[in-house]
Amino acid sequence: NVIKIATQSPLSGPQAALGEQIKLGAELAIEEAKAKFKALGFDLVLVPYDDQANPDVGVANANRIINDPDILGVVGHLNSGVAIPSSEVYARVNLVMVSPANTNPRVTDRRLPNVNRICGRDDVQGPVGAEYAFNNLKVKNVFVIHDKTAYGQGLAEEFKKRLEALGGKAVAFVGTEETSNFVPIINQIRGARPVPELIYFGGIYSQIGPFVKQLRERGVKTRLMGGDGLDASEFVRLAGKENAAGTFYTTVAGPVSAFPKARAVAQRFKQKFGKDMEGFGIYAYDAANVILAGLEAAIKAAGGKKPTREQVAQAVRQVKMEGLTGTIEFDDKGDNKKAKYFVMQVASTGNWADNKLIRVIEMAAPGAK
Amino acid sequence: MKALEVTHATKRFGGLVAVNDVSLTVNQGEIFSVIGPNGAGKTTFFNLLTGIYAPDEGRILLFGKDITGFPPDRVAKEGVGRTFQNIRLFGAMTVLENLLVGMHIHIRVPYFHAVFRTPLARREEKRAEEEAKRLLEYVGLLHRKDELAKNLPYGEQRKLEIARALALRPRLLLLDEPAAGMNPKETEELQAFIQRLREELGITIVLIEHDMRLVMRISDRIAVLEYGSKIAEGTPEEVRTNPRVIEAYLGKGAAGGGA
Amino acid sequence: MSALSLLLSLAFLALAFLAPGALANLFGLGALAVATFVRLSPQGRTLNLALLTLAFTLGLMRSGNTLGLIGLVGILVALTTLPRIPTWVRALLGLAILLLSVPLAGFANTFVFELGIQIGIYAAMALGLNVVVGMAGLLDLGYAAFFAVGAYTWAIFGSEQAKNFMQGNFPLPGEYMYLFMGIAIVTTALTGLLIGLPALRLRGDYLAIVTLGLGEVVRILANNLDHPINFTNGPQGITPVQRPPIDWFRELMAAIGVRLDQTTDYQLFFYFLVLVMIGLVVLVNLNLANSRFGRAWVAIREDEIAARSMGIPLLPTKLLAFMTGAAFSGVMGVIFAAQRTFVSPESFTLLASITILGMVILGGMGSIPGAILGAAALTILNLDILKTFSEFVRTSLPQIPSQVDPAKYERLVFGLILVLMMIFRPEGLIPEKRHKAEMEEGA
Amino acid sequence: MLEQILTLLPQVIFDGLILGFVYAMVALGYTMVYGVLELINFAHSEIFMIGAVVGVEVFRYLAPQVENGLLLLLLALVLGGAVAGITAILVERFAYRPLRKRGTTNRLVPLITAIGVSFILQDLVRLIEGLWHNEFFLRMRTVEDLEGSVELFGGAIFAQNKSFILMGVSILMLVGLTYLVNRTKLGVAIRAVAQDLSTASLMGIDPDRIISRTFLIGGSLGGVAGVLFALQYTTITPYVGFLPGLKAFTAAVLGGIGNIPGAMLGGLVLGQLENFFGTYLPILTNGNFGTEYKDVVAFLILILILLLRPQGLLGQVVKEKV
Amino acid sequence: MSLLELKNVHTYYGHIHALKGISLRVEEGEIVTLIGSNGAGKSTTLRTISGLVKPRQGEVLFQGRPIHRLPAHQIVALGVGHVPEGRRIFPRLTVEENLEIGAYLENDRKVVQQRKEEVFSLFPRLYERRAQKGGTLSGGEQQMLAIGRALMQNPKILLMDEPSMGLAPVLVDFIFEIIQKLNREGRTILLVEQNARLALQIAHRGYVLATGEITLSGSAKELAQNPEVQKAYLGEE
Ligand SMILES: Nc1ncnc2c1ncn2[C@@H]1O[C@H](COP(=O)(O)OP(=O)(O)OP(=O)(O)O)[C@@H](O)[C@H]1O
Ligand SMILES: Nc1ncnc2c1ncn2[C@@H]1O[C@H](COP(=O)(O)OP(=O)(O)OP(=O)(O)O)[C@@H](O)[C@H]1O
Ligand SMILES: CC(C)C[C@H](N)C(=O)O
Ligand SMILES: [Mg+2]
Ligand SMILES: [Mg+2]
Repeated sequence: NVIKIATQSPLSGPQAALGEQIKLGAELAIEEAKAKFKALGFDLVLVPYDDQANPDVGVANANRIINDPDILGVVGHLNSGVAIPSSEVYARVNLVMVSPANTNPRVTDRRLPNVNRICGRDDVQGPVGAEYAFNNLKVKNVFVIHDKTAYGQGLAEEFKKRLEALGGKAVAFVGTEETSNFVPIINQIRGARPVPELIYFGGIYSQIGPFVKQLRERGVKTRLMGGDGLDASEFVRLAGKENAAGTFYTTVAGPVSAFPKARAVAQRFKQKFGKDMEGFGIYAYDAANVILAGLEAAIKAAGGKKPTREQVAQAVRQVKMEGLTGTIEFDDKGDNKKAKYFVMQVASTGNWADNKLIRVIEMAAPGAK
Repeated sequence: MKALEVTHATKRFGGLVAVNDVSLTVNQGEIFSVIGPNGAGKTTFFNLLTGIYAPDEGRILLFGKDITGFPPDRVAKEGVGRTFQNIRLFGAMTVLENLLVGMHIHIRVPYFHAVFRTPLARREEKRAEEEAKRLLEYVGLLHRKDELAKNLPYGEQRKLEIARALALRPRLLLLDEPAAGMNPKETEELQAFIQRLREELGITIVLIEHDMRLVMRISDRIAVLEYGSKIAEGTPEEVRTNPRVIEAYLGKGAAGGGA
Repeated sequence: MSALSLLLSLAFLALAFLAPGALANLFGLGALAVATFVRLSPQGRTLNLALLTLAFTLGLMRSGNTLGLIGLVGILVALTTLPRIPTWVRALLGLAILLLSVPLAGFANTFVFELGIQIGIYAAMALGLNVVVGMAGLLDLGYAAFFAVGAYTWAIFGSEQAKNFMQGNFPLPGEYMYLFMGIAIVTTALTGLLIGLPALRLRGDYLAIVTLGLGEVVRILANNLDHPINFTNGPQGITPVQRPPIDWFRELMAAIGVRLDQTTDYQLFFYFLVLVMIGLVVLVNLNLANSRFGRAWVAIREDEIAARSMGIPLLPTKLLAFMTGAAFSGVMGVIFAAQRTFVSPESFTLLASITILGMVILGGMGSIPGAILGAAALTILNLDILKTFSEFVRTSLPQIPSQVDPAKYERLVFGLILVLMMIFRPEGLIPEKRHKAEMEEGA
Repeated sequence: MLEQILTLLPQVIFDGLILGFVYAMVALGYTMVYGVLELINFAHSEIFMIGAVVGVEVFRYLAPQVENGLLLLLLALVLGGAVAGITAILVERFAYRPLRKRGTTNRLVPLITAIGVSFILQDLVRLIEGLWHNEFFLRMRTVEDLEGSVELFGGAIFAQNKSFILMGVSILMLVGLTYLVNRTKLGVAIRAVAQDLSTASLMGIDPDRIISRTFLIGGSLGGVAGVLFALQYTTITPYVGFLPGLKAFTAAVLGGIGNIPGAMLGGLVLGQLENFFGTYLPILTNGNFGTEYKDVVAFLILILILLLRPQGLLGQVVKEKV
Repeated sequence: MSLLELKNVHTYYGHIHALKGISLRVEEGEIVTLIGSNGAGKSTTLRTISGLVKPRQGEVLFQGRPIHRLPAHQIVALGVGHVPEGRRIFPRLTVEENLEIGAYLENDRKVVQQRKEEVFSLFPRLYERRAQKGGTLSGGEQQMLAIGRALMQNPKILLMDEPSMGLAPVLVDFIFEIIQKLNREGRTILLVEQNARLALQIAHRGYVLATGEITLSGSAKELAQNPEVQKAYLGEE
């Protein structure tokens, strides 16, 4: 009698570094729960899927996933742009999804009963960044760039909205999918009037890293800020230590150091996989545990039999537990009732763990009843 | 009536004047030959008639209608069929299909009828096939109808090319060196065939050919081109004895005397 | 020989019953190979194929192993291509496979439906491209653009997307999908006209690069027309897209005793819909091939100058081929959007165009069963075999370092298959006579 | 608006030139192979990528040893060109030659093969780099000597030294190649094989050898271009070849395929178009249409040019003689 | 030892059995002609000799040495020149380049120059057109170029495939004169011709081919007088 939990995240390609964290975090949680479920009479199996950070692939995988009746839950995705359409597919069969990383409001605002997340939302993260920029960094004119994904564009819009509400100005708002030649955009920045004091980039490190490198090489010194997409040590490598240093970013998945309880788990993680556990690994670990908790409850409710997907989805929505990242409890939309937001600055040492934690904010998701 | 009236036709390629102010007329029902040295512009002249090139100057009238500058497909619709100096069959199609392509403009099936193969489409297709078979029988290729064109021996390919041109139901047939690559015996058969076309179908025929025996026997009249210009025109006898033609084309020894 | 073959088939039947699964199916594929390639009497072959059909179906029902689906496709191919099988056998077995075996297998493993539908969609498109490339010889590297236009035609109006730029009650109800299949024919044919008018004036490989470019233009437009006015929702794609209501279908099925649940109802419906579409597309393909238009296309491909001298106008004839192919693709795009409920520009990349082209070439240019087989092979390969293999490796061999995880190298495998196929069987799996002749031309 | 455009213009043109030279160099490889085999060698973009990867690796390993930045670059160019050239030869030998020997006349078969080869090369490089350094993104090491920059025309142009190197090398390559193809026996042989392979062999030419050399030359040009590309744009991946490759082929068509100065011109024109519209579209359209439409505009212009000059900018009209 | 000898050669195109055991020989200094109707296999015989197609069975000996396994370009290097059917001029090379490519194997520029001059003196027309692209020449001009190009190789034996096809009568006479002249200068020639009458007039010996087999052979005189040959290939006189 087998129960499978799937993960979906990019395991190959540019964002694999983060996607892998999700898979491994979930894997650790499931390994640790195997014995317990064996006792309940079920073999717990993890099936990782590679969505390549591509909505099309994500949806194709989702179609495969829903056709495997043993899969009762999904941990994923990394990218909101993939999570949104894929979750529509899961919703057709009430397959529960718990996201460790998707921050776009639409993920939960559609009120699908099967979709939940434990991380924060961009309609908080963006404003947090905007307020820090306007109030603390004292910048008025910002050149806003986004990567045209649901995540990047959404975040950049939220940032811009709050910035302008505060009295700042977005001197430009441009989207780009470019990955190697940023010269046209850099020229736009150089020619922008009024002269921007900050560049805000809603996107992922794989794109922002090379961008920053080319930007600095061409002598543009304007400060830079990004969102949780920057939260990966790869950023430093791609941008170069000197160029990355001082970059501000907000994130929803704090570093291990921010979660005392995570330390022990991070050690086991390192032992088992030979890699450091980063923020999204921790969140994925929690996300998997949320599903497992719901699953356990559903099995009990079904009298020890294998529960239906619908039962599991309902049970997950009811879960209340203490995870590594704090209390996890979903509101009526599937958002975590209280999520954490962090403002960070990249250290000049080149070591990601040295990044400066500027402030932490804990907040309820907007719009929940 | 005149089948073909060409007045002052000229075609240049860069600096080269391939056809230079050529005027000639072909009467209905005639077999008319165009001869001349290699590179004289004979094939180019055909290409002007069939719209493959537009003339730089001059006019072309077909049975009184001005077809100057028409593209090849419209010239074909006006009833001009042709063969090519280097055979251009649809090699990967069967003999029968080659003919059906030749009949393209005579198969009146609108697109939507073809898509759904309506009774009208079926009827037309059947009729066309019958006609194609009759034509094949006429040229003696019926037994080959399902073979791929490129698998035919050279001589039969030439015949098929003529048959395909006939499928167009042409009023004017242009043949570019039909006897090239044929041995004398095959050439004799070809001669008989061309004569039959004129007699039985009443088609006007214009012929380019280097085989003087064939040309002299078959033609009603002959025009001679050299360096793009017409240097002589007349009956076989007149042309054969024209010193300029002998000099430029026939050569002293041969002088068509072999015929 | 025939005794051996029969024995193999029977052994497979037993296996399918006793120990169904990947191994049994591999054995079955072997038996199928024997049954098709060995010299057999017509009766012997018929019997064999029938037995194998039974066995594959049984195996699929009992284990859901999708390799069995390949076996069924293989039998279909054998039925359409092998000589001397009575027509009624072909028809009967073919219908049994399509209408009984696949659905039965689908109820055991709903992924079979998913595969069947995707195969069907791609097969229909491959057949459309076959008109363009196979018949008319026009090298179109932007074919997915039409698929995109079809898919977006319905996705925009069958979702809330249309609200972004016009008044009205969106999404339109699902039954409008049928209407939009017709509309998509028009929109894609018009797109074909728009792309074709400039592109088809060019020759050979220029056409390839221009269609490729224009295909990319369509994708870039889909990717970026989210501002200033949001038509396409950009890279995020459109979801959810409405599906037609199928209460009538559920009732109909219930009436013949088939009970459907939420995982199978739409799958079965779309499966049948796609079957009907393929039937239509094949019919149209055949009709056109044997019409003056089909012959004109081949003639143009063979020799443009000669074709024109037969009174065939070049541009209109090519445009007709281009638009016909486009329309096929457009209709399937609508079905694709509805079946998947999600449309994004990523489905319409150059890779998609190339994959469809690969299906046509792999199957054998110009060959109708070839296009279908090519579509089946590549779709199963992409959606199933490579993925199953990945899953197998990820779950059973977790100690493999993640960099060499074979699952990450799907493209490598795909590339290898393409290259090896082209080197060892360039004429395709089921070559069409005419193209085979062309392949042998060179000395 | 006009003022905004004008102040940036020198910079935009300069940057367009750099991009254009990259396209031009890659386009040369396409055009040469196309010229000989009438094959769109899609795998050429991967040859380019391999050059870039080799460049990164040479810098990674030799930068500590080799003090002189220019020497280091020279080494990278030579090695990158060599490895790419050899890869090109191998691809020809094992993927295209078997097709030729079979006498396949269908144009699509080699095309599909080329695409397959592309996939194989991309993933092979990814595999190797994954095992070697566990990296997907490869970053070009920064070497001080090559990093300087100057401001020209009173600051109107910010130019990096490496950009001048890039331009210099590509001009050298164009001149060399033009000489090779038009003036040497190898050049005439290449053209002869291109026009009629079997008759060329009747002249005592070994077509296989000529084709190999063509691939070698085109491949090493691509490889050199790759090294320079990596130097200029610093971050590469196994998939980095795809887009520049596509554009370079477009450039080759634009210039008149098979024509060497044409490929160069096409590359330069395309580089200018892309950079110009990439920078100015938002300004020109008031922010409604952004940088992302640069390829659309470039393609539409390509089509326009082809409609007016079907043979490409410098291509010759080859009318079939009937 | 004959200069060229074919022993029981079988050649196929796919499934088509084009040559069914051809045996023939050409002695140094001879003009030998092959005649036969369309599709008899004349061109295939020449193509087999020069290595463009490979025989499946049998041997081709040149100066006693088997050459049927060599690739075409190596056979050329031994001194076999081939004027192919349909001329096969390189259309986008100039007349001069076409000639130069003929002397591809000759590395001495002076020798090449000298041969080029010889060809030009043989065909002054080519000199007039030396900068023109081969593809735009007329049929006859192309034929001259094809012969000239083969002469640039300075071959020991010249295989000529229907050199008179499509030529004006004056030119036919001219080409045949050239052939005889080349022969007088010591070149061996294997000539394929539809114009059997003329071919037999200038040849020393001849072979008659029918559907891939040699049906008759003998001195040119004998063949010309053979009633079967007359009936089948010479037409009524
Ligand atoms: N497309 C073209 N471009 C340039 N020159 C051309 C073209 N077509 C023909 N010519 C030139 O025009 C002249 C006439 O050629 P054409 O083919 O008409 O000769 P022809 O009389 O048919 O000769 P032949 O008897 O050898 O076939 C030749 O000098 C030829 O080189
Ligand atoms: N490339 C090819 N592919 C297939 N069959 C061929 C090919 N070339 C020639 N053949 C066939 O081989 C046979 C001999 O042809 P070949 O060209 O040698 O004849 P030929 O005597 O030169 O005739 P012709 O006088 O027409 O030139 C013919 O039946 C022909 O159809
Ligand atoms: C890793 C993050 C960049 C993911 C992002 N928060 C998203 O929702 O797409
Ligand atoms: Mg001519
Ligand atoms: Mg011959």
